[in-house]
Amino acid sequence: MVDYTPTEMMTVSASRALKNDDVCFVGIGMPSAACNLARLTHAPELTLIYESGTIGTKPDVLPLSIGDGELCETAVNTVPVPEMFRYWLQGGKISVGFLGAAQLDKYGNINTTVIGDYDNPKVRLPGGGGAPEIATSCGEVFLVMKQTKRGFVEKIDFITSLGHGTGGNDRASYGVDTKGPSRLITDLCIMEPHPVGKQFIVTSIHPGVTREDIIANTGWTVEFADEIAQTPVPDANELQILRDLHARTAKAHEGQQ
Amino acid sequence: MVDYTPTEMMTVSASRALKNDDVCFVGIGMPSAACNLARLTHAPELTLIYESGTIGTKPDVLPLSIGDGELCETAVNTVPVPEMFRYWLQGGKISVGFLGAAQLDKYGNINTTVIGDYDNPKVRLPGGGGAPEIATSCGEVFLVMKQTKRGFVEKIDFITSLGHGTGGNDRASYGVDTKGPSRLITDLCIMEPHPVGKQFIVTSIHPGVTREDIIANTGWTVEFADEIAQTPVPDANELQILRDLHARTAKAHEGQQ
Amino acid sequence: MVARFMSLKDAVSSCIKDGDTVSMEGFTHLIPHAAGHEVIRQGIKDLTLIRMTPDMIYDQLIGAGCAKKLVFSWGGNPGVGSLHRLREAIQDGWPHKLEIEEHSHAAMANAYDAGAAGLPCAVFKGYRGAELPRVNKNIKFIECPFTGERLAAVPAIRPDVTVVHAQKANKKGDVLFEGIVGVQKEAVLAAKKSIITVEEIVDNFDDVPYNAVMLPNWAVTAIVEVPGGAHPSYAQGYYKRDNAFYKAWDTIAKDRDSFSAWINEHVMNGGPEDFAAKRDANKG
Amino acid sequence: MVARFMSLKDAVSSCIKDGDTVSMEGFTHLIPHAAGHEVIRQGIKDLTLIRMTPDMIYDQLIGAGCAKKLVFSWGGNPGVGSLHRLREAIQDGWPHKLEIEEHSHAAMANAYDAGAAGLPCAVFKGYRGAELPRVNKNIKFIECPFTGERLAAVPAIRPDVTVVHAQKANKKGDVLFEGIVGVQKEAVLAAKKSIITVEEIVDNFDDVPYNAVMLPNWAVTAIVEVPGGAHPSYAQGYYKRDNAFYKAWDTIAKDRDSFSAWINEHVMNGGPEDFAAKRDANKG
Repeated sequence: MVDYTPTEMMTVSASRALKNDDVCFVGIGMPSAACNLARLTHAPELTLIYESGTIGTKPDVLPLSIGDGELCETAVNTVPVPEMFRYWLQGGKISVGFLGAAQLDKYGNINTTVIGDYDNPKVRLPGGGGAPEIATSCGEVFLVMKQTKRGFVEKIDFITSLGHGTGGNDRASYGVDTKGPSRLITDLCIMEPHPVGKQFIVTSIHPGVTREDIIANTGWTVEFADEIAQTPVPDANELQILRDLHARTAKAHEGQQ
Repeated sequence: MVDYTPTEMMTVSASRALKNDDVCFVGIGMPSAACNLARLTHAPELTLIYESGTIGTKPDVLPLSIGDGELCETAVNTVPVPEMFRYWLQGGKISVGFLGAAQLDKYGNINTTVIGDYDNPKVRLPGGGGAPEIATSCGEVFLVMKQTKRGFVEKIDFITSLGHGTGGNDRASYGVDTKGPSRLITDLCIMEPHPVGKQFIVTSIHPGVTREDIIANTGWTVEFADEIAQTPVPDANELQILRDLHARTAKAHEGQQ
Repeated sequence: MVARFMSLKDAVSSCIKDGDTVSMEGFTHLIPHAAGHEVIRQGIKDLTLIRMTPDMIYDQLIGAGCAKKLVFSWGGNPGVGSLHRLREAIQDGWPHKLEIEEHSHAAMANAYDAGAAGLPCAVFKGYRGAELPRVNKNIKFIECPFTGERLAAVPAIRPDVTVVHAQKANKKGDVLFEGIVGVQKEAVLAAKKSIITVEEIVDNFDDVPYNAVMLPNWAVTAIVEVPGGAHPSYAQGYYKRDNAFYKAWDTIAKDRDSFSAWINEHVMNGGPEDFAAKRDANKG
Repeated sequence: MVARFMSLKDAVSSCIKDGDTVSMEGFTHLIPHAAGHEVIRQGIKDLTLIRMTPDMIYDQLIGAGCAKKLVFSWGGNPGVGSLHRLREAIQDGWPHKLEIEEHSHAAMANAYDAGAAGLPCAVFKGYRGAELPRVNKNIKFIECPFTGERLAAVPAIRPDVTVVHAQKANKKGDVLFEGIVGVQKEAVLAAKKSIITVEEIVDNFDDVPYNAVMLPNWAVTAIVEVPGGAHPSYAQGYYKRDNAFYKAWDTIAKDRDSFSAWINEHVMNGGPEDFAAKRDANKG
């Protein structure tokens, strides 16, 4: 068996959630690595869309920003940003939105705005960017995020982007008819929303991780499914491709002056 | 002195209304001939825009439709039709709209929709096309039309496009802050709106035309300005260029099968 | 679902059914004439036809009895005159009564844009002082919540099927439009299904500029190669508009019998393969 | 009025004055860094800065004390982390308090679109279940007059001045954008005045495709040739994004003194001519 890090486990698990015929709106950072890994392994026809307007991009290295030149050079087409948000995202053309978060609650509501009070923040975060509408306009949303008590909280400080709201049918009460967060992939486990209550429940645990590890790193009361799978470990091919991707990326981003 | 037809007189007079730095939204037919004549004579930098999305076009022959290939091939840029109507026309970027009409009243309100009742029309005309918004979004509107009692009527059967409404400040009451019809060029004369009442008054009469001719061909009570100019006749150069343009056009449109 | 390459017959029969709302767009350029003929040949009925500039092909569909309703903003033969079949359908109810919903170009361009953008309606500065709002209940007015300005609103256009013609598809099924692109991209994105006829299918789009007007294969339903399929409209880079035929149409369509004879000879007894010769004849 | 070719110094001093609302756009690509530096050098104050993705150049303008207010939707150093000058201005009021108006990308993209389109507001399916409407009074909701659907509305963006960078102008002053074109065209069309810095001025655009992303000369106020003027952002076809410098900025900007020293050396004692060397260094 190959050695891997928890982050690699998370990235590989996240990549496996994507299907070959998905059209995926890619958030920067962890989502970008997972989406490109999927494209380079089991989902070669996966369509990746970045909010900079690049449609069907196939970057050889991970972009540092959402608008690096590689994204455009390898895309099927590059459109203006208003068109991206109007025709493609709001127009309902995207099957999956892949997002990260600074703070998350058990209903998959996302905070990337502020820690503390909005008007007198303890930490001012970058803000919502594309996420508020990615979260509501994509067919479903996958979340990927390292699991910590600070990040996985009972109540987020600011609802930047809607998940399942207060649970149950609350999401629909905003006139939103998309599925919302359907999977949360962390470095410890995979969670999926309860079919009725919509709170996240642990459905798969990564090898070597205990239930206590998950509880210790979660700010809400963790629920476990009746039957819990063990997440399949990354295979050698996935790890090799992921590591090569990161190596190419590091080289490309340091190589300039 | 060179011989010319009343239509040539009208086209040349209309062309002279355009300035070199105008950006002109061109209606098909008579306006197109006048606008291209202006471009080929005194206003070489005149920007012509057709609703098909062609910006800054310089066709060598008059287009039969508003979307002939020459318009695109000779344009600075060709944009999608929604962009044309949204960013360029509604966005207030066009200084002059050049329109024709089937029926016109003395306030420059235009009918190109129906003769008779809308639901049981005597004659169904093509409809408004771009005109309703050209009439309100362009800085000012020039009208060009052969003068007849059937066309120049006291009350038009349908207000396809707003002129000065019921006169005075009526146009502004619709939230419209553009100038509206500022000149009406016919085969007999030139009319301009009264500064206060906004009804058209004859300000220039073409050579060889009498006041009686104008009155006989107008369905409303004609008003004449205190001082009336005689419209300068087409010069030899204008006529030559206009005739060459028509000859090239006829050849191009018949040459295909 | 990725676009499928099909015959024109299969594309039309699998995508369009009686009673559908269909948009065949093309702003003078790239009008899908071959596809329109196929709809007539298949005898599809009760269509609600949408188009900014219904011209010859809609005149043919209406005269052939395919249409129940027309949504439009300018119905004429550009530079020539009236559409006699459209006019007779409205004025005399031949071959049967035609319901109309009439807009301005700005309204329809905005309504296609709104349809592509997934909005229920388009909001724009339109119809100010114009009379169409009196006769079209699908024109309403709202107030800007910030300035109080009165703005026109029309429902978004969401066709069941959009049919357009483009210059090229590549082997993956991505589609390229060049020149006067009209509202074609919006019309496809606004529709549930789409049929794209193209002049040719090429291996790849490696030489296509970054910001070309395109549709990726997963945004399109069916692709059909029909060389010359826009004739007597044109395809920039392939053949010119057959202006002489647009003029000739005025005579053909003026009379019911000559119209029916033309449809019989050129449509009912014709096929998409006839268009290639027309393309060659208009290359110059 | 047709665009005028000017020096960067004259373009900034003639177009931008204290208290103006200014948009310097660029979605990672084509960010007008040279022009931003000129604004700092001229000591222009009390600006309301608008931008979807304020990054390094707005961090510099804010840290240098040019800004009174920021309208934005994502304020970070992409892939690197926080903008320290922006963060300190918000959290600690240094060099002075910064007012913020915060939106989502979709809201701002729609607001630029509405500004270009001459509308008072943008209407879109946005902010559903999100909390920004609680803290931003410029987010309201209206109802679709046909379906009753609740839609978000934000005021159109109408800057006094928009500043963008493009690849090329021709000698007539028409401007060409290629690659990731962001909201630049909309931002220029929405503004009262515009400054466009370009990589080069070419004789003509004869080889430019029909449907390129362009601005005709009469839609632009001032054009300035500044080779490398987007560095450390990039110009597709000319030089790459200097990702290493974006990472280095994190260290430079973290500390007030090192920030001020950098501004002094590279901005106050620099000029637009310095950018050509940076372009050459990032060609690879």
